[in-house]
Amino acid sequence: MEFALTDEQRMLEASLRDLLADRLPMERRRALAAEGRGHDQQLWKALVEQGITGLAVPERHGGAGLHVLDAAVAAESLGYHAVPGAYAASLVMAPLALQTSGTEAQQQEWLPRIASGEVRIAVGFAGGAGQTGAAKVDYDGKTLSGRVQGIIDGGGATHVMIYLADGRPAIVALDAKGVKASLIQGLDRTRPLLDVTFDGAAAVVLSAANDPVAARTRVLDAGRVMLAADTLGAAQAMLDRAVAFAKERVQFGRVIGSFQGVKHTLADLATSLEPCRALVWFAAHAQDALPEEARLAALQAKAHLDDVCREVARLTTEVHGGMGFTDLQGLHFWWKRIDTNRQLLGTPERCRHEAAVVQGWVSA
Amino acid sequence: MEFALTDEQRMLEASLRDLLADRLPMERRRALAAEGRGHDQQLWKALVEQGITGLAVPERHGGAGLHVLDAAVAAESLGYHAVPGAYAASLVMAPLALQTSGTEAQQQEWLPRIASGEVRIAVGFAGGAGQTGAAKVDYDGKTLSGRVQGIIDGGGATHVMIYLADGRPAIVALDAKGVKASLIQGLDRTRPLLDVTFDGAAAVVLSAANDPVAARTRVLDAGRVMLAADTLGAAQAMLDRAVAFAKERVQFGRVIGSFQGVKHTLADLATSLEPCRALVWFAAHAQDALPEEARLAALQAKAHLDDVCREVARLTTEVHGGMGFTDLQGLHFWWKRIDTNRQLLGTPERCRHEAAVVQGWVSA
Amino acid sequence: MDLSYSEKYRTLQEEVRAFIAKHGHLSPKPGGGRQKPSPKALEWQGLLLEHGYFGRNIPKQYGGFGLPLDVLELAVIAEEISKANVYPGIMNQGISMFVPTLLEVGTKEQCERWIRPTIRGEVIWCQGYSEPGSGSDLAAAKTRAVVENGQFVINGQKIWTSSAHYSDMMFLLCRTEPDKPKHQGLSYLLVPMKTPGIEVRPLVTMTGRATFNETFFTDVRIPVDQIVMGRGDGWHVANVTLKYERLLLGDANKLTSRLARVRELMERTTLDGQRIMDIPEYRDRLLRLQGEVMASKYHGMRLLTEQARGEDSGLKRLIVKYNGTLIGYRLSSLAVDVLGAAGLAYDAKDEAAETDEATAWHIDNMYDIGLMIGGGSTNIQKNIIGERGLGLPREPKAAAPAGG
Amino acid sequence: MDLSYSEKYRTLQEEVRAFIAKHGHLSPKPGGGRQKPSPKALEWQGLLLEHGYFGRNIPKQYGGFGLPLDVLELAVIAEEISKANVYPGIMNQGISMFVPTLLEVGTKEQCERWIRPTIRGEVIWCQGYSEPGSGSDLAAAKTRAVVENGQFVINGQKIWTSSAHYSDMMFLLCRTEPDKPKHQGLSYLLVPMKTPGIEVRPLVTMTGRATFNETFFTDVRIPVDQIVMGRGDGWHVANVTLKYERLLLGDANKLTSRLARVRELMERTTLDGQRIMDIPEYRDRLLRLQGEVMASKYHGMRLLTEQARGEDSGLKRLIVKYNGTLIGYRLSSLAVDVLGAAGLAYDAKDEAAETDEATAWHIDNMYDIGLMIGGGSTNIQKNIIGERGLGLPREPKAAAPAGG
Repeated sequence: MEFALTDEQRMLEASLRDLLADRLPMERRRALAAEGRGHDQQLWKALVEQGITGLAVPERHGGAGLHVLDAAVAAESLGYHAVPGAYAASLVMAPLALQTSGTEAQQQEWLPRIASGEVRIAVGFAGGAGQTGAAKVDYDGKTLSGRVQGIIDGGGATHVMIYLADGRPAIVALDAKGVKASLIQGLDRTRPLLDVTFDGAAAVVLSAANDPVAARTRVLDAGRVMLAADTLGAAQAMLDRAVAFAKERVQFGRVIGSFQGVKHTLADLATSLEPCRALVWFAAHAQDALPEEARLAALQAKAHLDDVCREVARLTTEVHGGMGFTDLQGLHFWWKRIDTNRQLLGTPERCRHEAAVVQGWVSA
Repeated sequence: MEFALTDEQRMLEASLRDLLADRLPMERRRALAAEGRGHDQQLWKALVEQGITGLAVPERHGGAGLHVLDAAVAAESLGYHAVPGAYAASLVMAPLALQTSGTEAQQQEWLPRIASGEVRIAVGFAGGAGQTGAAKVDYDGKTLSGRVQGIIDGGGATHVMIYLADGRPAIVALDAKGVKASLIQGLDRTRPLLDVTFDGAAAVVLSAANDPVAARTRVLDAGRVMLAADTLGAAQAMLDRAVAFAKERVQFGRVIGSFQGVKHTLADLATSLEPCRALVWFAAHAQDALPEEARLAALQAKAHLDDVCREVARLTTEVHGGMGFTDLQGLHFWWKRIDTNRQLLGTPERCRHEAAVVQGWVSA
Repeated sequence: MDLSYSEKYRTLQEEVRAFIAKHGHLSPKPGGGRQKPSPKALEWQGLLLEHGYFGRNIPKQYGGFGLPLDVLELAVIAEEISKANVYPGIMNQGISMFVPTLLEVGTKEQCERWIRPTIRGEVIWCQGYSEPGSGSDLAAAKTRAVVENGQFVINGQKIWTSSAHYSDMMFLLCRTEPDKPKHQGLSYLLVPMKTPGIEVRPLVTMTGRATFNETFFTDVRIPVDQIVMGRGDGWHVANVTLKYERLLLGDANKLTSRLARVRELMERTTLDGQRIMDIPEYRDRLLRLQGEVMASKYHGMRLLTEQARGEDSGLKRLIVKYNGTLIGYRLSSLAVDVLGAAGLAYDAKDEAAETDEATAWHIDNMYDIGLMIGGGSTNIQKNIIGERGLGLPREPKAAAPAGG
Repeated sequence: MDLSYSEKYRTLQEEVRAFIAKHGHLSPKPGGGRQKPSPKALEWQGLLLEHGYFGRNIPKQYGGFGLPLDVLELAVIAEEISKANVYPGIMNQGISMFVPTLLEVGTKEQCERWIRPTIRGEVIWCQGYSEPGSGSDLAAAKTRAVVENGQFVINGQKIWTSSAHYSDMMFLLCRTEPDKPKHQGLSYLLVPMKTPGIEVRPLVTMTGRATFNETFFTDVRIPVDQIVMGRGDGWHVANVTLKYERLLLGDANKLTSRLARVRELMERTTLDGQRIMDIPEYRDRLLRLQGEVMASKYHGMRLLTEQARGEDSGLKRLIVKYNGTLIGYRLSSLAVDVLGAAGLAYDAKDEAAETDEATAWHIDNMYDIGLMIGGGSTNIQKNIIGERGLGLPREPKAAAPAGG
């Protein structure tokens, strides 16, 4: 019984955090957010070198062949540093989709290019993922028509993968004919979403899954765990900053962290946030190792993290006083990241309802 | 525009509180709770003299002919003093039921005896009130058979009024043949509920209402407002005591109310509790004066008060430390009263759902 | 309990309606945030003042309408203006905070000089209280003014000066008596913003917009008589001003209309083909908030009645802002969740910020965080509620010296 | 991450199962609250000790099993005992707090004298810490002991002595050096409860049951060597004891099984003919709590792993009790609401308290309030989390003298 990260996972985390602390000071993050492209070639190259792009790609396709838990460890670090750019969809969901729904030839074609960082696939859903917005495409056997909003990892995407209503994913190149893609300048300017209208766009459909809906569910749940892990990292960053601020800031002749008003607020947040890490770890582990618990854990992790971390985001901002509300501290990058993750792949309300269905507490 | 109590209402409140402060010291309340009969003839006599039994009875039947708001003002005071004995059902719901569903002769028969304090009618529902437990009776045109739990104001009751499934209330004497009534020793030993099994018991049915279901709803809503007002009084009593305690109790060389941990808790409770009073007043006023707003206001008042005051009950007990957990302080009488009110005539979950239906937000 | 208006107020109601029917077309569009009043707004302001729908209780000699305070009249006027969706008049810190401060502690000369142009919108004021090092601890202000040749010479920095970039004047809290104890060393000066040595830099907030500023003072010179009350009285004057800030009611009308907007949003937004209002987990959140909003609304009516009677509402008044801000935040959070993924599009920079529904809700949601922080943090508000409202003792004085 | 047990633990698992298969019929019924162990319980306790399923890590010379600490072994044993629903052994303040305290700071003679009978259930201890005037401020204890003729003479009053009415001994924190500063004037004495001058009065709680007591001391005389460590060391010893109290994990298993019980209750209870599980507003509350319980459960597994490795869990450990108590309260509150009006029947006095479902849930719900208060109030727990867990500075010392 070892409920803990392995040494390898700790090393992955440490090296990733070192890299990000070095390459992504606040000014750089702010500049990238101002650009709003959600992609930085220099940072991307560094992440490729770190092996992030190949984490979820099998070794035989040029990746590291790691598990969802490894990917979650990386996601938490990316959230902790509010990293601009693609991850959950392009580097976890898309490779998993190829493995669960692609033929060997399709995997051979796409996975090595994902691992090398050459191809970045944004992922969207034509319904069923618990998101608002346009979500309808028709596939005529060759081409795709329709519109999907809220496509994740739009920044720097070369392709888009859309899950059809029947559970099969279709891949379309963003520079293909019949594709009109808008990078949405959103609340979180470090990770823009895509809004794509298809008008007879050539698509590659992955049809190798025996049960395409179940395969889609696996990808959705893996995505939920990644968002939960990212939110965890972001909330932890905010809490760490608030604690540090409370130890330095003096008001009324005292360090503000010595006031129970501030101290108890931070204690409450730490009390609700710390157990979240174990929930995220378990949910990630379950995706690979405990199929019977995987669904419930992913849904509850997404729902619980979204709710706990929204409170962390609000109250850590409040602890910073006026400075928390300015752009100067940059706290808002994390605030917006947490809020954005919440709206993707199902809000807490939606995830909890699905958790009830999964457990047979209520019929769908 | 006067959103305030009238001078008469203030006087009613003041004299009632004076009386109760005088007649109901903690030892007396404790003794009555130990007896568990939910009725004290001496206290009842004093309340009759004060005119409480006739508040909701029209003047022509020997009462004061006052409105639901007056009754709510009295309910708040009774809750503030955690008064053992009948009120919401016997002195507000039953007289209202007689007025809305009884013939002139029936009113003439019953109302004066309610006003004089001679008759005390406990009220229960054969379904539709949002309560758990047995709630089914058959009426064969003359007699009642079946069982109803959770009948309110069981203490000292002479009769019981059961609302049939069709919305008509039926009155049965508790000493009649075919009636097996158990006074339930409950969480709140000052106001026991009744559990009654009927086996061909003679019943008087009130059939004069054009729309019996609507008439029942009015009675139910008036009952909800009374419970909300009672809960408000009880929570206010707990908060007042916690504030007083926090000003006196010394720990770590300081009055505990000077610690932000305690001060902010009490400030939070006051902030959520104080606006509740206006909501209760409005809901009570609406029952008579604003029929279009009456339903929503009653349901929201019940739900909101139940939720806010449960937190007040928990945290004011905590502020008292260990003493709050003992019987010595007697705080628990209010705690139990608030929890009991919550379970009667619909919990917050049930009331809010009905509020959604009433507003057409969702179909029943 | 009587929720109808008496004859007197119904007459006023009719008057206001007639005024709006006749002049309403001259009104600028309501809303639009903080900016220098347009010529159209100034003209409309003149009309309001002339009819007593603005400055109704300010003495005539200072440009007001000179009637005694009657909060129900004010409520009737506000209600009609809100219903007709016309511009309620210019609202800024000069009008809501500085003018009542002058009326309470200013000299007759100061009142004569400043009130009329301020309420007419011709002179715009900004507030110079907070400093980077003293957000909630205002009395720790470090910006200094020393007297040289019959002038105050000011050096230092203020933050959160919301309208500084287009203001004509600032009321400034600064340290003039450095040798005196913390609270006795401050003065309340009136500073023309065009004075050489003042630099205003925009302060971008988390919304991405620059609605606030930092203001820097380098050897800024003003005459020594540009002061309210005397030297060392600054803390007293500032507290008079803050009292009026806290008296600004958390607006229950705003919560009611916000609730209605969320409800409407839930009725027309769909999630996987289902109306969000039909999803019980969302609906329950709305219903919980409806309970809160109703309680706040009726509480506001209760306060209005007490105010009309000249009663001191004490605790009841102190809780309003804190309570209202939190409910407002929870409402905007629900709206943000209802909008969901499709509502994440956000562009606060251009016109869209005013017209795009999603952006507007997100701005509101973040601004609500700012409101919890601004005007005394939540912790300070809870202290005030606990101490002034419930009579709990203050925190014992810290041994360490003041400052910081 | 590997959630399976290795060979060593699977072997132990098999052993425990075999033990239960063979001896399980001798076990008393688990639960039953605080009472003096029955002969059956004492016999079972002996069996557990003999097999090392109790006192596993206590030295053999003191009556234990003498194995080095391995928390996974303890977890395996606890798990099997819980699954089989047999009695886990006697648990009281003597065993969980006093024994580890003696092992850490007691003399060899004290260990030899007290540990064996204590863990065998033959000597029952109660804790004499809290006083009516000092609930959370334990160091302010006023109960005094003065030395006269080679004896301590004790006068004063203790409260919350949970098992005092059937205890043999008390570990007592009292003031022996009144001239020394607050924290240095205390001693930790061992007092036989049969000593003349001790009066135990039951303390009825809000549940209506007398599970606690007040204990009064009037000229109670004990030998001066009945002391752990020296005079004036009482605060240190008491803190060792409190450390072990805080180490008692908020039991995540308890939350998991409580969640399951509420779920089952919701599936069979109806409201106006509808299954409560089918009413979304209730179901959503259960789902929210499920998220909390899952996080707590996996957090507990993480802690167990760290403990097995001998790592210092710091903050992660400090939050467990506060977090678990609040979730437990919310679960019992939901159960109370599901039971609703029909569940208001309550009789805590007789046997029904153990067997009646509604009464049991109400007692749990009230007891959860007591748990939040007991063992250091919520405020103190938050201070500890903030100060020891997050490194925030302590409250500045009050100017006023200690005491109270």
